[in-house]
Amino acid sequence: MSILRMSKTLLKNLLHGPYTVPYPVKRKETYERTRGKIEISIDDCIFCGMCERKCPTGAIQTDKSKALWSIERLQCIQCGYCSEVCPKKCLRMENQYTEPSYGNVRDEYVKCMNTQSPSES
Amino acid sequence: MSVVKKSPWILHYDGTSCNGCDIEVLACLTPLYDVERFGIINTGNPKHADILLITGSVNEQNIPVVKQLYEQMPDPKAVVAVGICATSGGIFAECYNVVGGVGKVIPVDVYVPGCAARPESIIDGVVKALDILEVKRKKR
Amino acid sequence: MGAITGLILFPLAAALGILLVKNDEVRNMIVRVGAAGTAVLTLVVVGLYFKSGIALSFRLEKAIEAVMAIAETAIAVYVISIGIKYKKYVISVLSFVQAAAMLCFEFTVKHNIEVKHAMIFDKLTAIMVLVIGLVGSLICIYAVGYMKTYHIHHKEYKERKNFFFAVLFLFLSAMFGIVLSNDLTWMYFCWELTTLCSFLLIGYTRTKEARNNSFRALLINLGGGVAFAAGIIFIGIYYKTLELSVVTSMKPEAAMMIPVFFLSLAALTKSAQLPFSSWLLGAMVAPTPSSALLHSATMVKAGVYLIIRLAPLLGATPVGKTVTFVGGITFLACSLMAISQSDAKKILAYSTLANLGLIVICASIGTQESLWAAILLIIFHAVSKSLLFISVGSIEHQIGNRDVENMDVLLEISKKLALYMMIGIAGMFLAPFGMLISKWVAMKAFIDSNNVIIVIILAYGSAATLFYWTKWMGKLVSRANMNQQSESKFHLDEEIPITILAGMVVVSCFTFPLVSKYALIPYLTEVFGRTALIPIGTNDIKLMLCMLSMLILLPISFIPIYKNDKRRKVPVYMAGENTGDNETFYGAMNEKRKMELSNWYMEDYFGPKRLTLWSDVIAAAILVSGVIMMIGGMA
Amino acid sequence: MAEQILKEISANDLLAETLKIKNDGYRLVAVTCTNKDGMELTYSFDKDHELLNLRILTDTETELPSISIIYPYSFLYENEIKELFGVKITGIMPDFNDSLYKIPVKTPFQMND
Amino acid sequence: MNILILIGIAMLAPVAGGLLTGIDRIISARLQGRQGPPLLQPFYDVLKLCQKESIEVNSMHRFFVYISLAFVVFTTVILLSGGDILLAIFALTLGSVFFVLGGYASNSPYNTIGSERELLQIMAYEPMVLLTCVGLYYAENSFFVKDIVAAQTPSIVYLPGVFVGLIFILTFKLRKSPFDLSMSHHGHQEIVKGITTEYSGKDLAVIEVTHWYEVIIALALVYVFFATAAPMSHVFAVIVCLLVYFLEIIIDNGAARVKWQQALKSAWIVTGIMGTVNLIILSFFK
Amino acid sequence: MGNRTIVPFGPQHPVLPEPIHLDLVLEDERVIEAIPRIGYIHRGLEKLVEKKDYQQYVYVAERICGICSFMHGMGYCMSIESIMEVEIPERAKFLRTIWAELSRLHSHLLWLGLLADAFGFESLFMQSWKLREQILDIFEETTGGRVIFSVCEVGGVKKDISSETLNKMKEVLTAMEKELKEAAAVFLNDSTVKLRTKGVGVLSREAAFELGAVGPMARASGIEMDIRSQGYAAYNQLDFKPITDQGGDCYARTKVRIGELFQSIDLIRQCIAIIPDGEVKRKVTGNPKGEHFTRLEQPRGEVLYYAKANGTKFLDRVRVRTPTFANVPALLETLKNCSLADVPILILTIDPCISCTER
Repeated sequence: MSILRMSKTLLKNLLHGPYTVPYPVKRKETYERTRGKIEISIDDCIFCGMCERKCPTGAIQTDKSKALWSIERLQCIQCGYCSEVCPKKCLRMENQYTEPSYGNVRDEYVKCMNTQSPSES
Repeated sequence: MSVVKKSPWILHYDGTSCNGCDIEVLACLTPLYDVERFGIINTGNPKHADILLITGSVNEQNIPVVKQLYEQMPDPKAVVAVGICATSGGIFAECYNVVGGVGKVIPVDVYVPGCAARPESIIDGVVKALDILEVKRKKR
Repeated sequence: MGAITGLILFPLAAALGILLVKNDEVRNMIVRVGAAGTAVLTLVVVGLYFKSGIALSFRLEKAIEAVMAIAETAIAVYVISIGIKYKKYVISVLSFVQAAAMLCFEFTVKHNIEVKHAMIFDKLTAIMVLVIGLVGSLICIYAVGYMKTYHIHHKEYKERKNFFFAVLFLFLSAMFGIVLSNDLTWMYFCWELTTLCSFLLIGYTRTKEARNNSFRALLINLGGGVAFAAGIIFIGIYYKTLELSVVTSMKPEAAMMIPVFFLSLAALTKSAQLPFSSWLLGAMVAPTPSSALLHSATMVKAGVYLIIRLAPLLGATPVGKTVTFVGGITFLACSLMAISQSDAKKILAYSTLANLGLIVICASIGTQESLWAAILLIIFHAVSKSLLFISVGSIEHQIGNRDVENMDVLLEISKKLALYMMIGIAGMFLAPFGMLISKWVAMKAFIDSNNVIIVIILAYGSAATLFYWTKWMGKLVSRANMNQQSESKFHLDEEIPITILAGMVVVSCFTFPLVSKYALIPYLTEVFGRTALIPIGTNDIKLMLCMLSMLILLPISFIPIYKNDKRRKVPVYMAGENTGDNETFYGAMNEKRKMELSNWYMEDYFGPKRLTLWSDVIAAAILVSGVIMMIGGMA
Repeated sequence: MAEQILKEISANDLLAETLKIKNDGYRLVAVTCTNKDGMELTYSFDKDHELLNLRILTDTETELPSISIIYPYSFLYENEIKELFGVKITGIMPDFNDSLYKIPVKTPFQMND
Repeated sequence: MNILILIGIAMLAPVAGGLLTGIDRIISARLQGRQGPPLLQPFYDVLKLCQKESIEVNSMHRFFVYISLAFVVFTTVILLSGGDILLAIFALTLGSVFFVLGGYASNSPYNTIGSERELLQIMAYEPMVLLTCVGLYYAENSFFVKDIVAAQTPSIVYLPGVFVGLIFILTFKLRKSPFDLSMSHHGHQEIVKGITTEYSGKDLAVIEVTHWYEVIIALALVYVFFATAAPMSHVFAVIVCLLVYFLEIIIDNGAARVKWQQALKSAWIVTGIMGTVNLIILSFFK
Repeated sequence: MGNRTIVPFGPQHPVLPEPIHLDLVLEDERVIEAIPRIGYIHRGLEKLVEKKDYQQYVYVAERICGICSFMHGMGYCMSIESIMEVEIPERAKFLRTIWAELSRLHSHLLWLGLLADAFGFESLFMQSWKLREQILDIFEETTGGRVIFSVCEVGGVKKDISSETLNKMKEVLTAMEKELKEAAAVFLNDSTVKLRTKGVGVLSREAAFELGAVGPMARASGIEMDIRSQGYAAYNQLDFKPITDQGGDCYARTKVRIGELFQSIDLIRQCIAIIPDGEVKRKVTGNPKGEHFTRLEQPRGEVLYYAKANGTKFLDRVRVRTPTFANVPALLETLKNCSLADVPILILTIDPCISCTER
């Protein structure tokens, strides 16, 4: 008979104090490789459409005529394939993930002369 | 005083998820993330739940189940679609047996992106759903 | 005096009348009138003699005894002949032995013994008479309605209604005889008469099972009769008396133990205590009114009645201890076995056995407190159990069988019947109701008399009791979500007695302090010669009554809420596979599958297969060790 | 890696071959169906990590016996193939009658789009 | 004045019970290495439930939990006001029976199985509860709590075995693992939420509050073992109660849920050995 | 019979992380009959191969299941590599092995947690998952994802692990081993746990073979069957012997899986000790043509990949036979005559991955 085998571990935990990360207050550190969301340096983009073709879910749209690169955030599976195939290496995997939302999120990036402006619709 | 926001109870249903989001939902309960800090309890029973977390998209056989679970939850209630499959069908959107996002079957309040959705994301999503609960409560 | 004689003779006359009348309607009328008359007579008798009691001696004693001797011989001849006819020779032998012994005794020794009071009517008798008269007459009226439907449902049995009712009334008469008699030979005669009635009623349907069971009942009860006869003869020879009141006032010396042991043995067989209990379970094949009357409310109480009478001689004596433990093992084993039953009448039978066991314990411990509990148990048990039995009888007619599992439809069929059934069940074990009050006092009595083992048996047995009653009740309430209602009528002859009995269950709980004050305390004071105290504090009684009122008021207070209820009704939880009607779900083969819910029976743990043998062996061992202790006490 | 052993047999020999293999102490690993240029069923067996494949070329018209009498646990594979590919496999125990997955389209792997 | 005290008991008991439940949840979380909810979380839960819609499967099954609550409150009041302990236990049993009937009344699969298990649990722990009362009566010659706590020597001196048995079955009463068969506070059970599956909103809140009362009742039973006429003993009794509660939390977190067979067997065997031996020894000295 | 209870169990049920349905026929609590129904997760992703090219399909393969995600990606890549006759770099083989064994660690820890949860031992569940988080941290650090890695590709792996990280990994594992021993002692020695696992769901060696059980399920019944002993990836260079047990009950399965936890840690150590330097991927050009059966050992058991290619970038057919699929008949066998309380334990004991099974 060995009952309460767990108690040693339990008391150890009790003395150690919680292992919990107080999340909204303090974030757990991310790693360099952490895949969060795809960001684009729109200025470098040449709108070749490689990312659009390779994206397994079809989350990315490019429009060469309008100089528009857009991504459906709710379709992106963070596989990073687009950033791998990007010939200009202008797509980059950020550490921070996309925030939850109340509806569809489509981030559009338009290559302007000097500025980039993400707008949400 | 409204306490709806202080004790959200969760019902988790796995649509056609690949388990990735499922285990992340479960990971939220574990010591590292411990959502019980916010009073969140994973009840597993629609009649006790305030928030329905759905992971994975919905397929033919799941439609009545999801509808029924939603139906059996007492008001005010909110639906959180966790993971890309649940929000849009994701990589499986083109499969013959996948209807698409959960939104096609029941009204979804919060979309949590990610493949798989990170526990932090899920917590954020639930917190967002709390505001919706509060609004719905006032409407009643 | 006339009234008391009337009490015995009136049912007898009714029985004769019924036997002779062939017309159904007329006979039913006679039954009703006879039952009502019996009830009225009972009340009259109790009203007349309750206060002071009365002891009777008959001038025509010799003549009465001659009639009895003839009747006794006739019975013996009948029993011996059927024993031979059906090749149950043991029965013939037993019957012959006891008849011969008694006749011998009567013609030799008895002449020298003078019986002063052949009958005594005291407060205990009053209670017993009330129970027999009121419950008995209600059951007789119920039987009118029941038997009508019974023969519609069971065409395969030959209709012998006049015989059935006649035996019922004969039985009532005999039962009155038992509780009124002070002369042991008279009591013995009535005792044998009840055995015969029981035998005849169990065999009513004349099926093979019924015949076998009736013979088993006869065999065991005849065995008890032999013991009774032996006890009487012993007392007659050694103590030169035949009066029960004289016997019980003697000292419990070692030699006295022998007749007491024989009488107790007779009582144990009649009350179906453990090694002898199989007959009562078999008796459930009889039509329900006879189960209600004979096998729960009255006849089996004759045994415990005798033990209560003998209580001053039991107590801490070896025989007393033996009887106590036999009762204890019966209570425990039968409570446990009842869990594994799903046939309603079987549950009731086991529960009856268990409760008789409890009464036997209380009576044989023989303190004032325990006797108080024993007598109250008799009252409450008779009322509640007969209510349950006749309700089950009606339910059987409504739903076609008497499996508890099927009683969930009762709410749809008849809300009233379900309610009465619940009152009956509540009466059997729930807190403010009668049985529990008595159990409480019994427990206190056991502790005060330092019977730890019995206390522990009581604790386990009550827990088991709680289990099987509650799950039955659960079945009764489980279809509350069904709104459709098909009110099927049940016979007025059935409904009236059920309603009255249900009322009696509730009323008896409110009035038990009165019963205690005016009947029990004086009786116990008289028996023990010192003032008895009511074992429950008045404060507690108030709280109890408070609980009872809570129970009664609560449903009423909910009615207004029901009216303007705007709650959303949703289907029950079926893991997401509900088809919407609360009855079915989408099964594995993609079809609608009916959900079924059943109670637990835990056959492997509490089944009679597992427990009967062991408990019988233990009970027999207790009896044997009792004999050894007794002999040891003499030596 | 182990060699790929592939043995082509006719539908009629299936039960006999399977029985032989079973008696040799093999276990069924998988039943695979491919639908390009005609139906192609492959039964894979294993013994001591040795993979043995039996191949049957068939079509949706031909009835094929179920091997669930030899390998009872083949019923899942066969039900699946029957439902998704429309191969007529007869005598599966138990037969789910094309409702193992309850899909909205009939035999999705057989559609030519 | 008297009435005021009774009302006070009825009001304060759930507050204390709720706080204890809150402490329980925090300690449980800490034992598991988690931070745990705020102390007042049980109150938030109940208040939230009151603000929620109460859906139901039929109009009857809710009725039983209210009766159940009424009797549990009744029990608490009797116990804490020094009344008859046996009567209190009977009232408590009545409350439990109604709770079980509520489960049956829904006619829902998991509720019914939960009821069945709850009933089994009652059957498992009832003998020990009764023997506890009997033991106290043996020791102090009274069923009245006020007499028992006014004794010169604490009852624990006479009843160590009974006390151990009581601690064992309190695990049932507090709905703690390994004996939380019928309804568990932990999320994942094979019978969903057991007997409470079909309750929602206010009805569920009532069940929660009932449980708070039951916690107090359970600890009150522990309390009477230690309290005596000496004032300091009451402080000591409170400390013991808290320790027992802590022990129960440890047991809860340190054991798997057992099956009904083992629950019934172990409870009856422990009752049989601890209670019986203790009582028999006591009866020799009487 | 008579007193039967028929209730639905699942698809939505708190003890089931994934939807599966059982019609349970009970007597008291004893299960007389359990009829399963699946199809709640069936997506039809094998057909997706017609729409995604063979390199994109790696991402689909990884999402067959989120628990053995890496193994699915690896198995798929291995079968394509075999068809294309690509020999991947040595270091990539070792990295794949390390990740595979880490996956096994995480999967078994997850399973242990769920098992604890199924028998109502919440703190043990928390403890197991707490340990598992450390593995997830390693995943995130080395691949960037906590559950879905996206590191495998046809021709090798996408990311290398630096030697500092490997050393850190070793330290983490050593520290974890100690804590793991403590938790394992509870699983294997605690009497309440034993009450729930010992003698529950016994599957004899013969029955396990007859029902085609694979993986730990078969190994716990005494069948020494482990595809790793065939030496795919880097396993041929490691010291490896399958862990078996003769018990055949839930306890034996727990024991086997706990044994494999320590074995995995050991295998990773071995890998780290002898991992060669060099490239981690080989450039793959052209399209595959041919067919291949590939088998490897997932945490749940043997998995079989079949790929058939026709020389275009879209494959003809990809077929995955997952271990759970093979273990379902064994599950149904063990469910007979168990107790209702055992149902979740028995379902978990095959370590089900319905999402793999139905694809």
